[in-house]
Amino acid sequence: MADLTVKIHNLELKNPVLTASGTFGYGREYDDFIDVNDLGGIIVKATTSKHREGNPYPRMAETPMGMLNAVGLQNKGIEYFVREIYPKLTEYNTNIIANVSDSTIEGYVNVARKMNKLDHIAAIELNISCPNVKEGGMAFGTSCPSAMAVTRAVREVYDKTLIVKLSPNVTSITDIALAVEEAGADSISLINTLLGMAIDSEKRKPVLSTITGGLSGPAIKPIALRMVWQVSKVVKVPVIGIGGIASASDAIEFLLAGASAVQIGTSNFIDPAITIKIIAGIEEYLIKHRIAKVKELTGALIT
Amino acid sequence: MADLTVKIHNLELKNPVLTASGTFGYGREYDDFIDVNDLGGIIVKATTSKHREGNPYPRMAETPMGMLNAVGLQNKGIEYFVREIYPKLTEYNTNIIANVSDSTIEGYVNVARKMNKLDHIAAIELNISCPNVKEGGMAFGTSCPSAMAVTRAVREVYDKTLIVKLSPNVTSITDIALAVEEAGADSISLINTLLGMAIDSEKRKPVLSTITGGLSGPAIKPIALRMVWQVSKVVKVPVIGIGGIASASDAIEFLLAGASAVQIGTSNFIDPAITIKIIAGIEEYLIKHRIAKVKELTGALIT
Amino acid sequence: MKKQIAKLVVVENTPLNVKHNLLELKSHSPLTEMLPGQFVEIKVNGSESTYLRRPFSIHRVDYDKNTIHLLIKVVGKGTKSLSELEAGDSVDIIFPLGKGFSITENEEVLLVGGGCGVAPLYFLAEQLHRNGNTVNILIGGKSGEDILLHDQYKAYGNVFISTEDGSLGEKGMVTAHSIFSSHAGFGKIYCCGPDGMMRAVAHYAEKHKIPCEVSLENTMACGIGACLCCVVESVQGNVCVCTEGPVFESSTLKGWTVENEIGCSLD
Amino acid sequence: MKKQIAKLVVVENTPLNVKHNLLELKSHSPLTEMLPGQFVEIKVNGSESTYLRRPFSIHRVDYDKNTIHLLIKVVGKGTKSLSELEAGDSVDIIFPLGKGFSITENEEVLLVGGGCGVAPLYFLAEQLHRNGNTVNILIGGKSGEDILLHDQYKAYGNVFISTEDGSLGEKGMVTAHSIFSSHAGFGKIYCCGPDGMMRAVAHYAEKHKIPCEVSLENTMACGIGACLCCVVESVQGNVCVCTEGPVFESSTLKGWTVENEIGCSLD
Ligand SMILES: Cc1cc2nc3c(=O)[nH]c(=O)nc-3n(C[C@H](O)[C@H](O)[C@H](O)COP(=O)(O)OP(=O)(O)OC[C@H]3O[C@@H](n4cnc5c(N)ncnc54)[C@H](O)[C@@H]3O)c2cc1C
Ligand SMILES: Cc1cc2nc3c(=O)[nH]c(=O)nc-3n(C[C@H](O)[C@H](O)[C@H](O)COP(=O)(O)OP(=O)(O)OC[C@H]3O[C@@H](n4cnc5c(N)ncnc54)[C@H](O)[C@@H]3O)c2cc1C
Ligand SMILES: Cc1cc2nc3c(=O)[nH]c(=O)nc-3n(C[C@H](O)[C@H](O)[C@H](O)COP(=O)(O)O)c2cc1C
Ligand SMILES: Cc1cc2nc3c(=O)[nH]c(=O)nc-3n(C[C@H](O)[C@H](O)[C@H](O)COP(=O)(O)O)c2cc1C
Ligand code: FES
Ligand code: FES
Repeated sequence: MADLTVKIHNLELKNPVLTASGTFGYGREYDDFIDVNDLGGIIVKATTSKHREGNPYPRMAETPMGMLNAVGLQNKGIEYFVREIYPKLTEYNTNIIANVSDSTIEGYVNVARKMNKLDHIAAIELNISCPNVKEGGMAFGTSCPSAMAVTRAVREVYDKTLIVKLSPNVTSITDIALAVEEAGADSISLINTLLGMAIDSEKRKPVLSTITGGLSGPAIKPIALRMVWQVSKVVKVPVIGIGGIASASDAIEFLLAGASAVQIGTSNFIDPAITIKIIAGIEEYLIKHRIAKVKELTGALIT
Repeated sequence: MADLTVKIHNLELKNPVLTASGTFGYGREYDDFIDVNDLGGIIVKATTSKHREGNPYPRMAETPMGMLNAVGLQNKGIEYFVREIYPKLTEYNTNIIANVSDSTIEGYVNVARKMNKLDHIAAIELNISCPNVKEGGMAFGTSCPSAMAVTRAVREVYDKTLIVKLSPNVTSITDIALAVEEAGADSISLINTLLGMAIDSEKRKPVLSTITGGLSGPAIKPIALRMVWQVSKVVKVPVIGIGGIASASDAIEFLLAGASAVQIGTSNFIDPAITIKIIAGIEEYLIKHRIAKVKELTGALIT
Repeated sequence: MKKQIAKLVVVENTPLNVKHNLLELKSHSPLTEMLPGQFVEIKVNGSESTYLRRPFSIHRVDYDKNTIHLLIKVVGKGTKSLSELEAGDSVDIIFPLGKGFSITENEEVLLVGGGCGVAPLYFLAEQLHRNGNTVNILIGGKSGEDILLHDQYKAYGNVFISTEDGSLGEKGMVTAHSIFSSHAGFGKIYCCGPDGMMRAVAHYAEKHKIPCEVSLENTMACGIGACLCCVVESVQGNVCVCTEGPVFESSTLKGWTVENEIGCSLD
Repeated sequence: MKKQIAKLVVVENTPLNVKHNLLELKSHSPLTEMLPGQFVEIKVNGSESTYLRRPFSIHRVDYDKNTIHLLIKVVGKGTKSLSELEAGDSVDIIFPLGKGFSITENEEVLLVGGGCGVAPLYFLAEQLHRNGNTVNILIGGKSGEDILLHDQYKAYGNVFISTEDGSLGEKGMVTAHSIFSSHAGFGKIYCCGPDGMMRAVAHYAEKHKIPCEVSLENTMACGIGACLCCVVESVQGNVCVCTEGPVFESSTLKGWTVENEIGCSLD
């Protein structure tokens, strides 16, 4: 048996497979299909300071080997999270990571401060990359000063592992990565969705109520892989790879490119049991290639 | 019969369907499949100041509904172009547009100056967005000052229609678009390829000799469509849409988003007769929707 | 009712007309209990342009044969591909999903289906009949050939038909059918079809103080409540059609209980 | 030879062994003239992960029946999908592509094929035989079951076989076969197979001053010279395998005429 454990700063994962925020609900949506405890961890749907209704319907468009979403951070806010959702999450026996979003630095700080008090929240992932909200969101993740400002502010109130999730909609992903690392990120996850658009040519209208939305799925994998490779070469903190992962082979590509762990997003919609298959596939690969520890794959690309 | 003609600055196109540079050779590669003269125009393979061997093999990787290429501007240089290729191009009875690339401003200017003297070259497309060369290329297209500098320099020596082709690998595509418009572009075409990467997990090696390459094909369509929509809202010059177009419906989506014409790239590899089918499909659409002129579709998105 | 991912085998794929197919899928293990109004999510194989699963209502369940029937209307690439399945092919399917219709007892009920909206009504009529209700089934369509399998409902209730061109049953929109004026005392109305039709029926129900359940069709990415893409505005804010629905009491949907503007009104 | 896009119909798909299939495709219109060594590009339908066309050598052309035969080795999703085609299915294909082998006359020639590299050799042997050559065909593989259809070549020449495990023909690498030491006076060598094997054969040919043609397999996006993805370094710089090849005189390829380092040498 191969050793699948990895470490993201203080976080010990039983295997490198996490689920991406917004694609795995709060875990229980998948209880019928898999044992969620078998995962390295789950990153739950974004939590904001206040209750948010999200964007109007339609929020989804299918694209070639991908999809656009414009959910817009629908959630009941941090108070409700602490009161109603958190107690259920504590029943899981794996790492629970909260995805923290907002429109203002104060908002982020408010959510992070409250998450800091929750024992069973092992880490937070700062979402400075949501393309589906009018204010804040992606705007924080597309300039170095604002990415640093929000990371610093949250760092001051958050003691545990702080992951910062980057937006791919930038000229230089390495600049942003270095900025948030300097500002105190313990780990960097990437990528969030790429800003895209879909049009219904017969109706002559945008498909999404918000006109543009976030592109995810296998279509974006080559871009995500490139960014993970670029970022992991320049930062010292562990990198978590996200974007279009649909198989063990995809996951291994991200590890080779420099990621210490991966997140599975849209693929959960196609196959709700995909995460477990990917974990099994990684183990098979390690055995086949006689590699003792999955850690050895990180950055092991031969160039 | 619907009116398919469009105008890009001084350029009269019999229909809005052009072929994307680097995917259509010099036209003759497609002579067996279609009558190239039926196209609105063809944009030929990039020409640089000097002969270039391009990048080593392998230069291609298939990705989900797309491909990565790392050709790296292989061409025999402007002198050879003028002497050997241009005479053959003059035999076509449609618009021939040259794609001008290089690593230095002097190089671009040299090519543009020589193209300016060729009667049958109706326009040039300035490629400041090639991700596959070490120097220059995309670097020019990812910052406003450098995009302006190269556009201005070429504008001084080039009298006919000057199209500038943008890179999607930027934080704000509208900033770059406005910069090149101010610097004298008569039209803006977008998008070139997105920087991506592919890894062979079994060999633990990058698939491409250059590690990263340019992503094209249907996978990138949502991103291209979004950028065309954003840019056409802010610039006054006509916009040419490129990126993953594989059907008449795709082409119409780009027109609705604000493009005056479109370029078909990677789809030519899947179906060498796709361009003609797209032209026929656009005409059918116009008739079905009782639209007299294709021009009326440009920017006609109902939002 | 635990959701499951399963490979079912096509027993039969019967073309009903040029646009509709009836697909019978067999499970090797005994089928779990399902409710009328619940749906399945199918992975369409073999098409590069159908990335996401496609949702379909459960048309009929045959617990003896261990089969599920789906009624499929060809509208795009995914449904085209499904309509070409052959006996013996296997289908990757997630089921049962969503909340079904609530089955009342010993009442006179009206079921209204328009177009492909009839899909869940067979299963529903069967269950209502079994629970002692007097079942009236009104089916509408553009033309006679759009009225699918109407004979099969006769075992469970009275069938009424309306077509816009009058080629079968009463002529006119389904919402103009005489049953709405001739009958009055329905204990419950169930409705499934185009948005405008459902709103008109819901409005009729509201006016006559009859409880009314409608089955919605939103675009879905996951079908299991994970993506929040399929929301509808309820009186309590945005809720997911795939988990809180697809069946809703029409009175809980925002904007459904006021006079609708679609011009499809019943009075 | 004008290139064309056509829909051909599968006449027969014969599994040769667990990894190889022989596909016979029929054209409705008379087939254009083709040369041994030329190839086709097939659009693989029905798989979301096969976006680009797949190139295959022309194994055999039957001008009487208007069919093309392809020999397909299953290595990934595209070839898997092709191996599952059934009689009656139609295939979207572009052909004929590239430059074929040059057909010498009235000489003694050697054809060397390794693995699936035998694909173009049948067509080649047939044409060489027709042009009055004495044809020797050497086929190599890992084991007896990898040696495909060797009987069919007997009509056109002498067949020699080598397998690494000795289960058929001589034991050893194909490049170690005794024909290389026993025969000397080949007028020409044609070779198609793994890179290492072709280089070794090319080196042998160079030493013995025998003209040698090899058929290369690069990854291709377009197959018609438009994308410049399929280059190989020739003595004149990068050239496209899909238009300047896939068949090259080994002496025109850069790095092919020096002792190769792959350890597959013949002497
Ligand atoms: C709960 C539910 C039950 C349904 N039951 C049935 C049924 O029993 N029989 C039947 O024929 N159809 C039913 N539909 C509609 C069916 O899901 C769509 O017609 C189908 O997804 C279209 O796929 P396509 O690839 O053919 O079309 P495309 O137009 O190619 O689909 C493109 C995208 O739009 C989505 N989409 C398109 N139309 C619809 C629609 N009307 N509803 C939801 N998503 C859509 C697709 O899922 C896909 O993501 C149901 C939908 C829902 C939500
Ligand atoms: C001129 C030429 C002639 C060929 N003739 C034959 C033949 O007669 N019989 C046969 O079985 N195979 C032949 N091949 C190889 C065949 O094209 C590949 O095996 C096939 O494309 C693999 O596709 P896949 O989807 O099964 O594999 P995947 O691994 O899924 O393919 C992924 C990508 O890599 C490319 N690729 C993978 N392997 C090769 C390869 N060896 N050569 C070129 N591209 C590759 C594919 O085209 C695709 O873009 C030939 C290749 C060339 C270039
Ligand atoms: C429907 C949907 C909702 C999402 N919501 C969030 C979110 O709330 N917070 C966040 O950081 N990312 C969110 N994402 C982005 C994903 O976590 C992930 O970064 C992205 O989808 C790319 O990965 P994938 O291609 O594997 O899906 C969402 C993605 C989808 C498809
Ligand atoms: C093989 C290949 C070569 C290309 N070469 C060039 C080039 O020389 N100059 C250029 O401006 N763009 C080049 N491009 C980019 C295309 O012109 C086009 O912008 C891009 O492929 C997106 O369009 P598509 O998705 O329709 O292919 C090339 C693209 C491909 C796939
Ligand atoms: S479709 Fe994903 S939540 Fe309903
Ligand atoms: S495959 Fe495109 S040039 Fe050869």
